[in-house]
Amino acid sequence: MIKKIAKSRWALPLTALLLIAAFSPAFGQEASDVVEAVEAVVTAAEPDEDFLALQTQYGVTFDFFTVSNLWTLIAAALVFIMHLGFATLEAGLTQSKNTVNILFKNVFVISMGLLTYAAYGFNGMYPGDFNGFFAVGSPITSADYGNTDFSYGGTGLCMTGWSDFIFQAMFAATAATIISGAVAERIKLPSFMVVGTVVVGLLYPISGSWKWGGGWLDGMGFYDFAGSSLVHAFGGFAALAAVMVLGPRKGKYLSGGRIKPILGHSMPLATIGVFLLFLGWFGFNGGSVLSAAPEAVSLVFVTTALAAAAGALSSILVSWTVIKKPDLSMALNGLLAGLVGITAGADSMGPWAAVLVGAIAGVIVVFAILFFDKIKIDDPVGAISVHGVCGIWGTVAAGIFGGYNVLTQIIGTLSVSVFAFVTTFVLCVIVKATMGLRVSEDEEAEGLDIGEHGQEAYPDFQVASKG
Amino acid sequence: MIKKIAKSRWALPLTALLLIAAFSPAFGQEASDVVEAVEAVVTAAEPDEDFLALQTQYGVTFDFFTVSNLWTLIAAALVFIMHLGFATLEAGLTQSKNTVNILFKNVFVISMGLLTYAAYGFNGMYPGDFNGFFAVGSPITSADYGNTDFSYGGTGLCMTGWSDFIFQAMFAATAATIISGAVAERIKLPSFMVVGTVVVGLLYPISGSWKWGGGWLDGMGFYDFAGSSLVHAFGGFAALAAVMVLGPRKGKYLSGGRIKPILGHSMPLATIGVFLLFLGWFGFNGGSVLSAAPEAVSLVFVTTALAAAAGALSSILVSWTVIKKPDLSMALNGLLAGLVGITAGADSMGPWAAVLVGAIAGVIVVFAILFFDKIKIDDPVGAISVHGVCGIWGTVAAGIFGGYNVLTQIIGTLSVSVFAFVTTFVLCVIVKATMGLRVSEDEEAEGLDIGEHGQEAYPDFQVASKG
Amino acid sequence: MIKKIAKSRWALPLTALLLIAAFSPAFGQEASDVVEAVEAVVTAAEPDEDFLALQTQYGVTFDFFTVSNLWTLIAAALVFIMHLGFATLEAGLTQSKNTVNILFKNVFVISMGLLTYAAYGFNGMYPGDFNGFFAVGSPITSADYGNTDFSYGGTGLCMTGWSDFIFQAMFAATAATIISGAVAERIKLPSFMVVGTVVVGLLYPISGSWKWGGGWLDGMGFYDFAGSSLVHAFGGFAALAAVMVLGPRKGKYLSGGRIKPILGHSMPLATIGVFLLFLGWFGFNGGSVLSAAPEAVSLVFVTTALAAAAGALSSILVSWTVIKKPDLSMALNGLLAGLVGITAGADSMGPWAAVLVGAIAGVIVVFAILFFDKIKIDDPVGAISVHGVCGIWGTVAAGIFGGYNVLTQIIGTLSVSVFAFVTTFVLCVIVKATMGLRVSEDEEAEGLDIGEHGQEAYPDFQVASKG
Amino acid sequence: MKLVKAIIKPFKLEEVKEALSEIGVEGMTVTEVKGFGRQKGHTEIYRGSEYTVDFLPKVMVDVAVGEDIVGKVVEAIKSAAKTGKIGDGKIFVIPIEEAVRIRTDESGEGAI
Amino acid sequence: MKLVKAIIKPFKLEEVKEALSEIGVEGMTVTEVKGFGRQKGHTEIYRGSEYTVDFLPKVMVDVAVGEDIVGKVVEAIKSAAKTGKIGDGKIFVIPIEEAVRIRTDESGEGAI
Amino acid sequence: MKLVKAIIKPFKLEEVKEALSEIGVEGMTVTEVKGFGRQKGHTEIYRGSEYTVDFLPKVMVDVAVGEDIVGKVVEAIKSAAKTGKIGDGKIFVIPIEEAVRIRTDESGEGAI
Ligand SMILES: Nc1ncnc2c1ncn2[C@@H]1O[C@H](COP(=O)(O)OP(=O)(O)O)[C@@H](O)[C@H]1O
Ligand SMILES: Nc1ncnc2c1ncn2[C@@H]1O[C@H](COP(=O)(O)OP(=O)(O)O)[C@@H](O)[C@H]1O
Ligand SMILES: Nc1ncnc2c1ncn2[C@@H]1O[C@H](COP(=O)(O)OP(=O)(O)O)[C@@H](O)[C@H]1O
Repeated sequence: MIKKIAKSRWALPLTALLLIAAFSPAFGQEASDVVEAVEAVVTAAEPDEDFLALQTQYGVTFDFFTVSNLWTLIAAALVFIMHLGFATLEAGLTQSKNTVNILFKNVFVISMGLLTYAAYGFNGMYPGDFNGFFAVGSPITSADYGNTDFSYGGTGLCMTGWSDFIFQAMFAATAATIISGAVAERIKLPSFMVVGTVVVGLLYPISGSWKWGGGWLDGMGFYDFAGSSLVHAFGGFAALAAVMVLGPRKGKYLSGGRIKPILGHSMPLATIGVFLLFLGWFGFNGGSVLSAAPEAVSLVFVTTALAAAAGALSSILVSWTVIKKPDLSMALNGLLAGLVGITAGADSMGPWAAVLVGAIAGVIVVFAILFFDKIKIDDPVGAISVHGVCGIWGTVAAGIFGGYNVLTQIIGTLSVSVFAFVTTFVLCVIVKATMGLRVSEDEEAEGLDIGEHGQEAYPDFQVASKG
Repeated sequence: MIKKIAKSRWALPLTALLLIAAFSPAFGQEASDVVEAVEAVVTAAEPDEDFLALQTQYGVTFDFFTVSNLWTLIAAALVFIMHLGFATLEAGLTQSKNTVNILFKNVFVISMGLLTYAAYGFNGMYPGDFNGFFAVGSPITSADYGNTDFSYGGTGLCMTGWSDFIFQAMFAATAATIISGAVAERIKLPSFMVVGTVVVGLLYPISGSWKWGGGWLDGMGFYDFAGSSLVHAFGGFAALAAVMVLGPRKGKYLSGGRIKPILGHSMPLATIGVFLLFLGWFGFNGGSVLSAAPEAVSLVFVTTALAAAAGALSSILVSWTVIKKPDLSMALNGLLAGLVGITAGADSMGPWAAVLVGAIAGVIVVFAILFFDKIKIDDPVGAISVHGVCGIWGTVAAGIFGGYNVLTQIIGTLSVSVFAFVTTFVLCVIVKATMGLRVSEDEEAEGLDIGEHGQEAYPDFQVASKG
Repeated sequence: MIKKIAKSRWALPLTALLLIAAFSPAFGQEASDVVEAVEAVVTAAEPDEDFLALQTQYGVTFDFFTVSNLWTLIAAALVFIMHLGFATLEAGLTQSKNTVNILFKNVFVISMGLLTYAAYGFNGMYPGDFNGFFAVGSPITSADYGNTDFSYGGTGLCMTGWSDFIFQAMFAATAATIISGAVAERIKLPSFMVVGTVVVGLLYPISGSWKWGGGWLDGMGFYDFAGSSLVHAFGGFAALAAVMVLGPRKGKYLSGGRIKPILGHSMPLATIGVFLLFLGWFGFNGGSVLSAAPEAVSLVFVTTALAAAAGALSSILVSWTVIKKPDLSMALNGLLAGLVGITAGADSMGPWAAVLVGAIAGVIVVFAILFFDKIKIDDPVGAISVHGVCGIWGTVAAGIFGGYNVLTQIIGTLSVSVFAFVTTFVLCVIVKATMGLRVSEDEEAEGLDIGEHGQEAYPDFQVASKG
Repeated sequence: MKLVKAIIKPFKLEEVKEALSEIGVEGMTVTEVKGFGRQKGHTEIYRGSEYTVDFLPKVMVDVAVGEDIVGKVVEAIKSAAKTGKIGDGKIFVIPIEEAVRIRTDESGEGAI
Repeated sequence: MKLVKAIIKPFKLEEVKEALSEIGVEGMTVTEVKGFGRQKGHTEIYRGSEYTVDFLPKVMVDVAVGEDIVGKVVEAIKSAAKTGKIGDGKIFVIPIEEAVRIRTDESGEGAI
Repeated sequence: MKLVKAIIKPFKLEEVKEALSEIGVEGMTVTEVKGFGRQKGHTEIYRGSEYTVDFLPKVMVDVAVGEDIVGKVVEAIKSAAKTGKIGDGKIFVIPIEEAVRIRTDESGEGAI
């Protein structure tokens, strides 16, 4: 995904790269083709003043700009709905006594995420020219955000600054949402709010700037189309850190390595969540084309959908053979794994490569979930496996099937993951030491809904105690 | 929001106003700027026949027309989903014994709303030239609704008549839906159907025509971009009237001013509703630009999202400090309050003004809900506070931060609110006298699902009696 | 709906037909008009190389192509969400002990549908020139799917091959989903997976090719805009066959013709499903225009919405008078009936004809449901009545109100329905003989969630045994 | 000691609880039950087919009390739960041979 | 009077109710319960980890009857609830010292 | 025979079940109940108005046992269910005059 960097001198080559990638018919492609194509586009792209004039004469902007801008906004709305997807998925996979708390956290995260990103994150992540490692953020202003003559983003970016911002802002909150699921049912509300705010407001924009802001990872040719690393691996490893500091839910891991699963309270809610995430992903990946370029957007829709389908089927197959049962929650995680997996290279490979990438992600996620449970990392919704592990896989897969340097891809995804893990770990340790991270044992047993909110999610229904 | 009025001689100046507003970077703006801008656009907008010809030669319409028309349709679909949002929000915030009834009402309202608006409302609300106060409606016909050469709406309106209609129709049903939530759990089904039909079919188009139809409020310079007054305050005060005639639910207000809250039965349903409303609002506000003009639509997306976020956070803050608990239902209402608040001026202010408007709305709504409970106005979902009170705030805020005459704004919003209140009050009194408005005490105790529908919403689950 | 056939010599005339239909103001139209119009467009559509050149000079494709392609993709996303609609509708109208199974089936169906359609169905359904009755499918390749210069689909098709594929693929899975609801609560999971895969992978593309692939039905002038027959009647009659082989749920039909209804467990889930289906239908019908042509798409939005509304109201009216109660589940089915009914002619009639078509569908569906219950065809969700019966009605209605030869319409819809019924019947008989079709009595009593998946949908809630 | 088992209409629970508190009963255990009796259920409808719901929601209140106040307790429940309409419910008195308070090991009347 | 307490399989409730009606029992109270016994629960699976559900859904039927028909009632329940498979359940007979019909103040056998 | 009726804290159910199994009790019936007692409920809040929840979730365990082991059973439950905190609950012992195993027609102690 190429954002404000479009402003920099890399704009055209990268745009070209993007378009080429979209055309790339099959699994890989020669670097040479790319280079030529870059030339091609660079020369082709000199704007013809006459035509621009002709158009603007109607108070109408360059139509391709208008369409692309509109698509980016619609994509932002689709990414927004992913937050409802996360909210219902997390609520469905946790106990009914903690449902109000989960929902509250999700309402908070999207709201906080939008505001912090406007106040600091956006300009910290897209600073224009900077040292490549860190830039201080600043609030968005109205200056030139509304311009429609490319003066905001350069010819590479067919959208207004407003559209660029809102699309990016919807992404930002995702990081904290991923954590929210993993730490569910035991984290103190105020502590979560602090952690979430720091992660979204300060940390996410830093590693984001390394690539999408035109930082050092971008400089070395690292590729992450829509964020397998920058969004998902980041969120997944931040979640891992938080879970490690927080510890597992009481009663999950029994003596002698026995595991007593803590069941989610509503499979329909979980399924609604996954379908909404699937829907939103069309905006997440499709919108990351950053224009309505037909070939790119349509290819991305196809690879995204096929990878998701392959992920669901392969995880069904694996869980059926390994666990002996067609486990719905595994199928749901497999579908998401496929989506996370394709995100880094959705524009860079053909449909059957996408199927392969998704299918492998679906296999990985099942074993990852079993693995983390074995080492007592308690992740109620599987966020670490789905977003963290498959985020790394997706970034590597983009290298393998998308024709990018695999080593560079590995370096990139690891540096982002490690950054997310370390910083979040330190953050959680500090919060734990100062305000405390975990609710009391009694509150955990009684549920956070009563404890933190004094509310019940389903007051009309008779609840069953686990035998 | 400027609709068919675009046909009238005001078309261009107003379109200009709209575009200018969109550009307006910061809090306010000088009337003088506007005037100049108007000139500018008026002159700029003479269509160049050659270009139009060139385009239409492909059986392809003027592309900007095509994009704008498409956006309006997508926006209509987004507004449609708000009706699911209302349905789940209202169902979630009421008891499970009345859930079938709530859902049924919502299915009825959208269906009835679409048909009555097609049969009467649309042409009553957009009569073209009329006395400015009232026009008799008529059914839509196919005549010229399909034209794509501006012959339907004039150069100011880049869409077909069909698109104009369907977008407006989705708005219309909203009014009745707002009432539906406030009168829930005690109103007779047939009586509600009558009230709802009259409100949507006859009353809403009248006050709507005052502004969007080019009536007297429009003449005096009143501004209501997407309907803080014309849709939300209208619905909210119609709801207030209905609730006053109907009376509170049995057992809510105890002797000695004590209040026994009647809990909603599903917080997940309520939360799903609010997220869907948020999503739909991108179409509600974004589509009200009535074109795909990049700067306007993208600014509206940003102000809408930021105001919603600010509303949620400020209401969380207030409820936490005032009620001592982070109340999820208050956070949800706060988010909606922010959306209602920004609706009148979403295109007329910068992002930080939008944050301020939303934040204030989030504070207002909490106190409004507490206030109405104190004076025994029983509104199960907070519709009166969210849509009524914050609708007024939003209209005034558009004046303060959008550079419109505040006095005019106040006159406008009050006349719409008073009109809605008085007419609905009279209507409900008549219905009460003739067919009765309220179900029997026994039915209210047993629930309207069995009483009105002979159905249960959750037959499989064991219900808990309130201790 | 005209798809790849656009490649064939029929492209322009049919495109014209489509556009004309869209303009058709009132109920019917003369064949003569059509002919003239066809001429008109054919001549008008010679592409002006200069303009194309002018545009592509910016690495920007012909804008109308871009917009149309984008709309097709957004429509595909809307059709995708229909699968969540089906999942929640089916889950809501069945018992909580079978909810995991229903959800699992729906996750499987969409995933399997996308992959089989990519591997075989798409090219089997749109083979280009073929014998008109059957063509062997093949996997999609990247060859020319990404072209944006009309080289993929010809001037008649303003989209890339990717967009064409993904839009079609979302349709395909629908067929199996329709069956899934009708056979719910008693079919063996593996057997369903086999049946569903064969139906979506092999059977659906065959009858689909007869019309949309340019086969024999298309040759004889049969018209089915968005699939009242090819998708809905097909799915409905396949479902009928499956139900007949499978038999009713134990305990539904008692001695002496008495019926003991088996209640759905969640009306909110069912209602969410229907609203999501309504939303998705804007993409299902609107996207079937296969371009962003303003008049066609906007007319389709209007007819679709009004038919749905009319279907809901008429079924409410009928159920209220016939069954004496305003039955929510009937209102929901009525709304869907209206949507299925308008699907074949959504682009070919004016708004009031659409209202009539929808209203009649709403009446038909109520009696159809009562009828099938009387003859002991046990369809938990009413899929056979909604999709099968109303699918036929819609196809005939397209003839009556859309100006197509009614006899041809009848021949077309019956041949598709009979084909679906016979082939699925044989398929189910074979599956029954080989792997068995139905779960054991004990498993049916205990529920398929425990039996097939070893999981519960709502482990936290106390379940009530039916008295 | 006796176990007073009362089956009442759900919306009467609050009043019964208050009536018992007034006469000094400090504890009770409540169970959601379904009742079948003279009060006939209502017919409901689903997708066109009617069916009757025989079992009506009731609440069962179990109160363990000392011999001495059994009469008062029964009285209190009776007057609090009465609507006079069919379906008001029943009160059964069952002997308790031993009672223990888990927290304190107290037993006998002192445990109640 | 006696309180006949039967714990049965849920899907047998309908038959038991009819059997009781036939022998003239006009009322009963039903409670959803979970049973633990010789009939072992099944193992379920969630996200890869297995666990056993020991408690199985059962239904408890409480019927207060006069001395005279206790035997008939037990018989009726027994034959109606029997499947012969493990887990059919139990019937306990408990003494009732007093019974009251709330609506009418009737007491003793007349109250049932 | 006796019916030992124990009202305990929900999260103690598992331990009580194990304690009973250990002393050879092969069956029990569990009911979700709401308890009212010395342990006061908490106040909740909804849309700005406070209210108190008097009834707390408890679990009722019914165990039918032979005379001989009643003491042991009560002991087992007591020690397993005790937290020492208010709200631990009660145990009541009620006489059973007859017991029947539906599946086998066995009756008396053998039925348990
Ligand atoms: N013989 C009985 N044994 C146990 N419970 C009974 C018996 N008869 C009635 N009940 C309970 O009392 C409730 C009310 O009884 P019913 O006959 O309907 O009205 P009433 O108590 O006014 O005569 C029933 O719903 C049932 O729960
Ligand atoms: N000692 C007991 N006390 C109370 N309830 C019991 C007892 N033994 C069994 N039950 C109940 O009876 C049900 C069936 O008993 P179980 O031993 O499983 O089969 P069966 O009755 O065929 O021997 C159990 O699920 C439990 O609810
Ligand atoms: N008199 C009683 N009759 C029936 N159940 C009782 C009685 N007293 C208490 N209980 C049950 O025991 C539970 C615990 O009693 P409580 O007084 O709160 O604490 P403790 O048992 O520690 O004194 C109550 O919630 C209630 O369910």
